[in-house]
Amino acid sequence: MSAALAFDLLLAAGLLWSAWQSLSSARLDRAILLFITFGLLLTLAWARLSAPDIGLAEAAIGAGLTGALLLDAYRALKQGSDAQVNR
Amino acid sequence: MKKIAIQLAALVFALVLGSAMLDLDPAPVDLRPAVAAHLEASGVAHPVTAVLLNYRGYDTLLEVAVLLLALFAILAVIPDSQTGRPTPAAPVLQTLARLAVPLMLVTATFLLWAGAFRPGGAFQAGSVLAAALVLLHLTGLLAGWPQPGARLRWGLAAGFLVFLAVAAALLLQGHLLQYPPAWAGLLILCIEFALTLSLGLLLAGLFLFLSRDTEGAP
Amino acid sequence: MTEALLDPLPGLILLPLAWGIAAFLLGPGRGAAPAIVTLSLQFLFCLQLTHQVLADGPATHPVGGWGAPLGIDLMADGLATAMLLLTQAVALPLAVYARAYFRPGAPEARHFWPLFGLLLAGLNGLFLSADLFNVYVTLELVGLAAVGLVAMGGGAGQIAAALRYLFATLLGSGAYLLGVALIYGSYGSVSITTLEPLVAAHAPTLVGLAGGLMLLGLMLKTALFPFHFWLPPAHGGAAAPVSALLSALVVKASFYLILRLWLGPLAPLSALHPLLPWLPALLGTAAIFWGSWKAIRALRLKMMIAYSTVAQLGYLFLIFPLLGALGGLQAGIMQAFAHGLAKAAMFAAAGVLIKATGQDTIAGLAGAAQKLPLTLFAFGLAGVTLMGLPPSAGFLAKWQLIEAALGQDCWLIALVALAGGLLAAVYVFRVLRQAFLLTAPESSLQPVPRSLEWAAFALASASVLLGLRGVELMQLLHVGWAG
Amino acid sequence: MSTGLLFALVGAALFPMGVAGLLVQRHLLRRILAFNLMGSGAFLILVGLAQRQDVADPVPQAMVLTGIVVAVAATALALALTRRLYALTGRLELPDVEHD
Repeated sequence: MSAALAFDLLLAAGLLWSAWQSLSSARLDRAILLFITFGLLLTLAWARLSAPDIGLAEAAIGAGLTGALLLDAYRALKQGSDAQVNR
Repeated sequence: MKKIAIQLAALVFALVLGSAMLDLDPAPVDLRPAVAAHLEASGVAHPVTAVLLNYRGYDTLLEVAVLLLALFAILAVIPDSQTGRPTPAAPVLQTLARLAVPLMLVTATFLLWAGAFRPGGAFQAGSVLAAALVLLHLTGLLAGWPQPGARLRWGLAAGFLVFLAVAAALLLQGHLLQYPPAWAGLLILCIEFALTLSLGLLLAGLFLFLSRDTEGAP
Repeated sequence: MTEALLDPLPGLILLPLAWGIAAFLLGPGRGAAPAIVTLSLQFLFCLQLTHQVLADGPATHPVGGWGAPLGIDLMADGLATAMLLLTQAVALPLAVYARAYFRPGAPEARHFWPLFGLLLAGLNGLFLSADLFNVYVTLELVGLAAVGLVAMGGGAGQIAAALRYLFATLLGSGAYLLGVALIYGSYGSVSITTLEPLVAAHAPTLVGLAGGLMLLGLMLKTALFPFHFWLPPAHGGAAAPVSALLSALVVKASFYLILRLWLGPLAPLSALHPLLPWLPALLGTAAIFWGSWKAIRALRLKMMIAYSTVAQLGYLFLIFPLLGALGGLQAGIMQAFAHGLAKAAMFAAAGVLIKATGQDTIAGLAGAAQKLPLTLFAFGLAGVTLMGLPPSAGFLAKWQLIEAALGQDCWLIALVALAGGLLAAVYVFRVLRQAFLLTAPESSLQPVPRSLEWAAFALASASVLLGLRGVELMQLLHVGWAG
Repeated sequence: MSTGLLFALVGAALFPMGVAGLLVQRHLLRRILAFNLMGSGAFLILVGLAQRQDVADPVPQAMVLTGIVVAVAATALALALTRRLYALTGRLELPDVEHD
């Protein structure tokens, strides 16, 4: 097994793991952070797919802006009531 | 019960989809030679930018419209009466942000210029610009935006307007968005420049308009 | 030089984009006048296109001059032209209506005109596109515009309805996008014209999956039973001009795409099994009965009209087993016209009634006919079309459907069509009976701008009069018919 | 197995995962997360499947760039609506469909 294939497999496993965790995590803030992690791993995947343009956009927009929007919404909603937001 | 059924269905679907992907013949159409063959006439040397702004530029025109549209919808939903300056960050962070923003402007300019012949372009540059604005907001140096005044509205729409105007003007020559090869490079650069500015404002706007809507629950 | 500027294909996309943006630049609540002027121009473009298509056959416009499969083609055959005609014919009176409906400076209408403009650009672009990925972008344009229009009312119910609608529409376009991805992977192209012979020559399992995903996603967007759950709160809860636009046009866009795929690139797949076309027909039948039942039982006027939309969309799917002959398609498009015009009229009339009576229940309409005879007349005319009574377009659609069904020995479909008409009569008469009650307890009706009433009336009479001029529409559908 | 095909398979797992999340979850922010995962799955399939011989194809790459921007627009709109709903009702779930 070549090093490249091993890296790809590891990356694939990391993508699936972070996606699964971000869907099933009990805490919402952790779910959002895992989603951002997922986005960063996805950036690597785009690099492996020789798509640096998408990698740049994914890092900036997919992980960055979307993550920031989600975190900001989480923060704003949390000001209301902690119990309900974090379910 | 319903939950388990949905998850089971999703699993089965994933397996069916994956196995169907494994036995697939090579595609009968290959656009790569065509993309390469017309690269000279497209006005840019980077194939992805050529597809994005020339071969399938019409998609991109509508995509910017989708972004504007989302912004209109957000503006239609948020209330007017809110003041949204976040609590200022620590002075150290503010200084760091003041230092970072010019660097980010340089990066954006580089990405915009690079798009013509290597990875980069208006979307990446615009998102860096947006990130700079968001950073200023998060460190308390820039307030959230209210309903936009005329100047901001023009700024938000400028990229789309230039794109639309070029598309319509080229209609006189023959077809929608049909760049004459001699002018293609210059026209695309103009569009990308205006798009970068507007995309920066638009993407930042998604954040800055929203961040005003922080009133607590009743 | 000027000839190119008058090419209706790009014109129909550029014009609404331009007035939508212009409305945004003019500022909140502004932009009605440029919208109405440009919409009239769009309507003229459509008429010109109709003449052109009838005379010279399908029109194409290669965007960027590249031509498919490298570039994106715009294409207008009879079917696309018919849908464009319907869109402009409904949008123009509704623009006049909306201008009078929203008070100047009304907070809920600040961004109506920009959203309206981009919605129309999306619709026109969708009907004209011959490229599956480009269709995806137009689908999102239409979907997000529709969600924004529902949400702009700002009430809690409207926001919840908009969110439900948003999730449904995103799920639908997500499934569609995955289908496009699989198709591109299988064939290396997303151009409809390029794909047609390729799919006919060889269709691996993956393409079957892709087709299923795209159709399923689009059915969700069309609110076909049992995917209709999102439609009544969205259409019933939005402002009246918005409800009219959504019911008359937006759900028809995804239906058009289903037809376009079914008759075009997916035709080899839909012919694989003789029972396949019966599946949409079965769901359509269920939609007719369920939607009518809910409409008959509805307490609120706009909810009743929204459930009637669920039912009327069912007819559109009855045609799938009949698409072996042109008659089936003609029946479906005639129904799309009849329902589009009548439903726009009905929602417009409902808007007048709600404004006048200050509430939205059917029970509260007692005595309204004496004060607002024109509006009730419009409502009744639209009802005539929905029931399918002569000489309306609804009658022509049902007639065509029954003729096509009996011609192909599908008498079940004919029975369903007849039963649906009877059920429509029940819910329409429920409203009319209440409105014509002579016991008007209090005469505290608010005054309503006359232009609202006339716009509703114009749409309603168009839905009836089209029945007399249906032949031209039928002829148009000959152009580009492959079967 | 080629890199392209591998990541297309990852996409084939991500897409149904996202759809299931969108259908099963009640919390609005979680549903928005799930929608983004679903989109990422579709994007990976679009590029990965087209590049299953591991030769870069700029056409699907440009399409994905378009798709990412559309996805962020939809996400922002969904978040705006969610925040508005929360401000108005204090709820972060959609009410059950009322049968009016």
